[in-house]
Amino acid sequence: MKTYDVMVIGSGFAGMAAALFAANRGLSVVQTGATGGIDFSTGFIDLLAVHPMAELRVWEDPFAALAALRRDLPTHPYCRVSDDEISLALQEFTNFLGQHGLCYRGKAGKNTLALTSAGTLKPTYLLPCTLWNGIEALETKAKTLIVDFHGLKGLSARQIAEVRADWPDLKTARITFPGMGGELYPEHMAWSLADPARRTELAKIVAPLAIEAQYVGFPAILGMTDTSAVLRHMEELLGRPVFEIPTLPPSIAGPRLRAAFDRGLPDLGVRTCTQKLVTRAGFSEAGFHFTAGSGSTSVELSAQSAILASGRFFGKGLKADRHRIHEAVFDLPVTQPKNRSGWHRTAFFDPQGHEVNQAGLETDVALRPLSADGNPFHPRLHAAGAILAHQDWMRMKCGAGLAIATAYKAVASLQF
Amino acid sequence: MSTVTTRVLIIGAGVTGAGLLRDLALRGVQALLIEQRDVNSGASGGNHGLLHSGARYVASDREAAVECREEGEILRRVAPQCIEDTGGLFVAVRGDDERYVADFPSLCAASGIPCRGLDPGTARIVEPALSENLVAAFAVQDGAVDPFMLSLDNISQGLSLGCSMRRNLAAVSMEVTGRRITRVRCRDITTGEEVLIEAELVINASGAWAGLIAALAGAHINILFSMGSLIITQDRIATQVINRLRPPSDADILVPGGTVSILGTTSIRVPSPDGCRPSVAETDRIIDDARLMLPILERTRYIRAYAGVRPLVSLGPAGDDRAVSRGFSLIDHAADGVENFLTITGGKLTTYRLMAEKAADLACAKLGVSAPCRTHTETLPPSTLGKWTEPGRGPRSWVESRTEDDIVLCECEMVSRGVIDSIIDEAGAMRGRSMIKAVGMRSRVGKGPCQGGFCGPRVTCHLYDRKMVSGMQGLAELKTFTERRWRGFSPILWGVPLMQADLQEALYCGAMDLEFGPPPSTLDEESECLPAKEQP
Amino acid sequence: MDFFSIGLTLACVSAAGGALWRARTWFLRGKTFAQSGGKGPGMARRFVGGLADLVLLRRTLRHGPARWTGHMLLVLGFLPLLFLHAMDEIITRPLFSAYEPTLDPWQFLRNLFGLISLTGLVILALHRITRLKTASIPQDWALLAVVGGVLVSGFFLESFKIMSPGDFTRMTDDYFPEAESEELLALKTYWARENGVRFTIFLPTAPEITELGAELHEDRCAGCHAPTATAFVSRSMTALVPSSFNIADQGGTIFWYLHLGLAFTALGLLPWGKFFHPISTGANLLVRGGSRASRPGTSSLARGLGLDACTRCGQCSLHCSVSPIHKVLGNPDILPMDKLADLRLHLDDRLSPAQTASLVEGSHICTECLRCTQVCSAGIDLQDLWTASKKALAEEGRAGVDGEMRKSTAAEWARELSSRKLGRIGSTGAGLADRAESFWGCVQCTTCTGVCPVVAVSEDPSRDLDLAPQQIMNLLRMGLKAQTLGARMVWSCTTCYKCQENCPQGVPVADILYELRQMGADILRKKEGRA
Amino acid sequence: MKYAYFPGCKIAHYLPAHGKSVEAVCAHLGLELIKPEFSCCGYPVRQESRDASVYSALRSLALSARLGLDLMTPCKCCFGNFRHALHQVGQDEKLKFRMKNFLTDEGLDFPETTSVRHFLQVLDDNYGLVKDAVRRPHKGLKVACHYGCHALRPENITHFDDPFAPTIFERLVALTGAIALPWDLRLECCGYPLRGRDETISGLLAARKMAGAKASGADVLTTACTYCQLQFGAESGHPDRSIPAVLFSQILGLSLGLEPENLGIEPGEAWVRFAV
Repeated sequence: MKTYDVMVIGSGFAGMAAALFAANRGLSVVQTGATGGIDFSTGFIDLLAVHPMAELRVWEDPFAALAALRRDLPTHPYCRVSDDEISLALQEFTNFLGQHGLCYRGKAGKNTLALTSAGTLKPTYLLPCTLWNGIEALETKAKTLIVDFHGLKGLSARQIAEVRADWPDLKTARITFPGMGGELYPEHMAWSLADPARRTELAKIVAPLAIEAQYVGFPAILGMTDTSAVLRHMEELLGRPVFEIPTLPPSIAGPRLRAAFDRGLPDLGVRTCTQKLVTRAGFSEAGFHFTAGSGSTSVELSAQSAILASGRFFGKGLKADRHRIHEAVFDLPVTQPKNRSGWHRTAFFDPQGHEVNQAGLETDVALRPLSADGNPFHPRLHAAGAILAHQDWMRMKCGAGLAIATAYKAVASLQF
Repeated sequence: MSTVTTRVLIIGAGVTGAGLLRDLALRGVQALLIEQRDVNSGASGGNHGLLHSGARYVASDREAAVECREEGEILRRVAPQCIEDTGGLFVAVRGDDERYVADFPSLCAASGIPCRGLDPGTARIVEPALSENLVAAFAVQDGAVDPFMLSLDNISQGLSLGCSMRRNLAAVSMEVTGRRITRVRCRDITTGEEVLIEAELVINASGAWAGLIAALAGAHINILFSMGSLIITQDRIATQVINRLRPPSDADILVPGGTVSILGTTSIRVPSPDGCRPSVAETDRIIDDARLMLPILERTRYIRAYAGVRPLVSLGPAGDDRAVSRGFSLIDHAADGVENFLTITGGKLTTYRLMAEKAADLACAKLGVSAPCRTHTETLPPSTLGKWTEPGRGPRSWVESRTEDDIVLCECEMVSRGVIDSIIDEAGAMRGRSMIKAVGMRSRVGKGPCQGGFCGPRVTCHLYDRKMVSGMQGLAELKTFTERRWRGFSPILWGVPLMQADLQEALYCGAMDLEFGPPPSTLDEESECLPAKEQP
Repeated sequence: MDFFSIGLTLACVSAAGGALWRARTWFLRGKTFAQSGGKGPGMARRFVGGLADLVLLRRTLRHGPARWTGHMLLVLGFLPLLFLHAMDEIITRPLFSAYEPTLDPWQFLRNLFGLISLTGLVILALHRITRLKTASIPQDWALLAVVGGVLVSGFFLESFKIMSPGDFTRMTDDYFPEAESEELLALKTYWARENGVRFTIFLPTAPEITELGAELHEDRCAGCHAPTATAFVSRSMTALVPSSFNIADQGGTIFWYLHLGLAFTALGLLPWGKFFHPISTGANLLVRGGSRASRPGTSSLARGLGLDACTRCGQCSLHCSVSPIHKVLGNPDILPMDKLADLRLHLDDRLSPAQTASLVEGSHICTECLRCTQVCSAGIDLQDLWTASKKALAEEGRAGVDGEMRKSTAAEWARELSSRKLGRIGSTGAGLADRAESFWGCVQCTTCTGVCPVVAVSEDPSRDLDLAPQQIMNLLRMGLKAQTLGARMVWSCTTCYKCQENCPQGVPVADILYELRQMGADILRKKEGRA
Repeated sequence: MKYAYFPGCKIAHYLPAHGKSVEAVCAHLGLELIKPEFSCCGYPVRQESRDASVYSALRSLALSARLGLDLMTPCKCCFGNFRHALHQVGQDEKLKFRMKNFLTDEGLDFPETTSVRHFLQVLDDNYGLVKDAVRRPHKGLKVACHYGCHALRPENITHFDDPFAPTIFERLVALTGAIALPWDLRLECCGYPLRGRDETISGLLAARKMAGAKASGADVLTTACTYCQLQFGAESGHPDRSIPAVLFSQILGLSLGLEPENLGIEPGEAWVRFAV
């Protein structure tokens, strides 16, 4: 049986990044993971925007924020990666996405405030180019029309306009999506816009409403995998810059990323075993032996080293029963509050965030998970992404960035 | 500042106040019902929704047992729409008190409560979820009642007979001159407007808050607060009510509520009726205990927990001798020097009608009204107000008779936009601090597995589209709603619910940054103890 | 009018009339089907092929020697008997002036052909008993019985005639009236010894008397009577009757009636069921022109003929691709042989609603694999009949489970079914849809609907599909199965499994939709009185 | 190599070319195909009865088990249903018991050992063999691979290839010298299962896929499943077939140097000109 150089467990941002980085370095890679990872992403690549959480302090310069964070929180996973590594990681990652039709953009060394489906502004570092015109429109408070659709739940242009009282020239219109009725789902709308004729129909409806506007914003439905082409076409048809507003996950941001990796990773020689969760993990000095999936269809995989990027609870990297939190694959020790009473705070929106979100794996400098005795669990087992302890990606706005950076570091620290 | 005049003022729109409004209305007495928050936001909304057969009390409180039996029969007759006549089982497992088991049938007989013995095997065929360690089982006539529908139907008949009601109107002070309450000063908690109410007679039906209200008139009631927590399972684990066959204790009862089951309860002394919430520790205690009777409870998925506060009127100097029954307390405050002031509190959901009847009798005696009570004979007309609170009703009517392009906004419980619109239109101005919360209280929105995670933002969008909210208000109300759900959600977060919460925070904070921006309304925080009504 | 002419007349009338009626159905039944244009192979090739199939029974040969030999022997033996023996007055005598049934070669040949056909018949009977017992119905046995009866009774008739002293006396009275008593005695002696007539009186054995007998025989009888020994079967059968019995005369009479009676019955029954197959099947073989494939161009007459050509040989059902399904569901109409029979009845409007329902199920379970058409020894284009009838049934509004479910809206089904108990509440259920665990994982993300290609292409999902996948899952979670069963989403699911594969929480969405369809089928089966 | 060959029901009458080309290719590669008289795979009746479907599948599996051979089918639906049947009996002891009784009735043993392979898997198993056998590689034939749902999903039952990023089909196409283009809808459903049930949606699904394949710049859409081919091919009678659908066995056959007529390729099939 073939022994791979590295086994990547997980298919979220961290897992995909780890597989990509390892493959780019000429390593033979096998990857397992379930849907529910990358598929639920918002598409934003946050780096770091909030610190300290309790003060809800928002930083414009993520690297300044990183410096402060490294000073205040010595256990935070970001303390394991340098700014250079972060930059290189993000570059390599977004280059790959670019090659597969997903262009990303941001302000060098600065966070950008992006419009969310709720109308709130979210600080992030890199964002899909299809959103970029929206940033300009927002920053210049330009005359802008935001369109939404009958039957598309969870995105109200009117809400955005109400919440963005600071943007008086923001106008809204609710229209019927051509060729579809009743309840609409972003993915289906996006697929249907693969057909240029459908785009023309859409533009015909929007054009008369957009006469005043300098920019036109749509919910994120402009194409599935050929987004930039669809966007360009809509701009031609409407004669003005067009942008997308992300809808609530599961939005099409996830499937877009998934498609890019499903296409790109096999091309790089990565063997993927999607929907096969690791059911047994054995290891020796020599390396690892995994059983992925169960029953007659399970597969045996061996690898010299492994990167654990299996995410948190929704990603199935961590499991919680009524009493404890467990790590799903190796049952590694998980840093966590004494008992369940300590997991969550009494207020959902408590600015300090919930303790349970800081639970996770302790690692050494090479991101190797530690066993109870404080030594690395295995010399060639590394961890990356949300499963790491002492971080709250949701509140600190560091999800994708942390995942990609730690994946980069984990791959860089692989030794053979 | 406006002034309202009414013959009788009822404070507290729990099920007792609602029943009282109807009782008086049927006797031709005009009354006004005020409620500081919303219907059933007290213990009336924070209980099992169990229509007692009485069997639970056969050993501890025979009088209460008989009351339950009689009232149960009456309610089945006059308010069938609010009752699911599930029947019930009393079951004992290995290790339970065998003497109690042995005495049970004769005790039931003594209180005239029908009770049929089953062999454990049969019981487990009827209810497969029951434990293999079953040693005894008896069938009784328990049922499930929808307290929210019950209150709303009572109120709506009261209104139809010329009485009136105001929500979000809190009594803040009372002017007492010459042994009479002349005026009650109230504040609208939504608008802050002051309202003066002049009434011939004031009836305090504010349940756990009765002591605080009585104090406004200088009267004193010695009330102890006992908090009880309950948990809701995602599935209807049993078709019937399942009671633990032992002296009344914690985690004894599992009541089916449409498509879910409700497990409880506990009893903890708390200093005040406000600010209480179910805790992780209590939730675990309930499960650890009840799983002996129903092992599935260890594995099954839970939706949320909630708590209610029972008012226990202690045998203090104040008017115990006048108490009609140990089940509940009817107090004439003449003894405290206030002639036109009554308090009715304590009791059980099952006996709410009797409490209303007794209070109304006394009130009528004081008012010199001779009309007799009719609530035990007159059937309670079903109203549209309460119908969307019944689990499974939304989806059924949506599938069977939906209008074109009426889309579903709450996926878990399949509450459609049309239903939400009808609720918004009825709720009108009396929205409280959060329109979406008012909607949640009158429908299944936010009651399903997602606990508002997905339906919250969707309904909020709709409220903006309908111009019910503007500016940041919608977001603030969404956050208020979320915090309200969180109270019940946070104690059951392990396994899948934890994933659900993980996903919700990723949406709210990871994607929408809702931890920024307007804070949730805190007024709810300090004053509301109970989650929106949960039972069928 | 005597027995013979009455019997014959009746038989002929019934045969002729019935044959016409049968032929009529060929025209009527075929008409029900839509025509499908198309050209088959050329006329000439088809005729040759058809003839070859007919004469050499090529198709039957494909199923092994037994049935073929049986048929061949029966036909080779029976046809000569029919023409030369049964119809001797019309055919044999005019052709051969010297014809006498008691002269050779006729007497010998009659026995020979009789024996040949009897052998064939026995082979066929054995084959049916061993291979086709289960598939056989009374008329299969009836045909064997009647034909066998005719043959056997014929032999008995002859052997009794041989033994009959009565016949001997009648003959001598007619052709040797002037005989002296000792001459008669001599002749009797000779016939008793040489030709096996059984006299009750004592017969002398003196050589001079036998010589006289021989002379008299040569002189008086030999002209019309070959030695009965050449009737080798019948003569040897006389051994079956113990010499002590003197029942030859009565026996003769009985078997005369039996033999003719059976022959007339056979003739009369000719148009009835399988008795007709020598004709209908023959005709069909000719029309099919030797083709083993299914021809689109089949005309309605050819279809009518095909419907009528089944010999119930059972080969189609033995080889049917969906026989395992028949084994499980037990509906006889799943197998071709019975389906064809019921299809005929359906076309003649003689099926009860329940039977029709079974036929519809059978018709829809057929996978049109062509196998029955290839193995059919009657050369029936079953493939064409199946597809055509499936189409016709659909046009009558009998489009199978799917069609039935689509007749009512989701709402109507919900109302009809909500009264029933469609599975248990709680965590212990028969199927995935009943098991609460199936839905514990669901976090309401609606991914299943997001990836559904059916929802994606439908113009207005809530209108065209009633429910989206995640809505079905939610209804089932709440135990509202009745509300889901009629939803077109359930019936228009293309079973691509994207929902199940994409579900982050492992909810078996597609398997559950499958289960709902199976449940719908089950409900209909019960409703339509099928078990 | 020796396989029990399960053509499935539709080939004989509706798609003889598939059987012809698959058999020709296997013969050429020296893969011996044994042909017992199989019954239906049970896929069609799966809509109506679980037991009937599972039993149909098991009976055929039992037949190939008796021959001691793996079962090979060129149809994705047959493949999928065989895998499902095995999964079902693996999950449900009661079902397995019922099935065993049926089998015993017919004098068959429960197929404990037999494994099911799809034609593409068999080719992939013999990758080297095929590679060396290619004589006339295609020059510049651009194909869009259609994977076919029932083999691909659910992976934990069918165990065919990665359900989101499969590579087997492209790998094999590359062997023939043709170019497999990436396209968005390659894993989507052909819509055949809705034939005669919901023609509208069935047609829309097919049209959407063919349009997608066309847009990807492919010369042909290639299938490796009887049903899919029936849905996309000339046999479908589909009005707007924007791109020719070709059986992979034919594409491969040509590259092996087999004559078109031996692969059931009708004279004058337009796509062949791309192939040479």
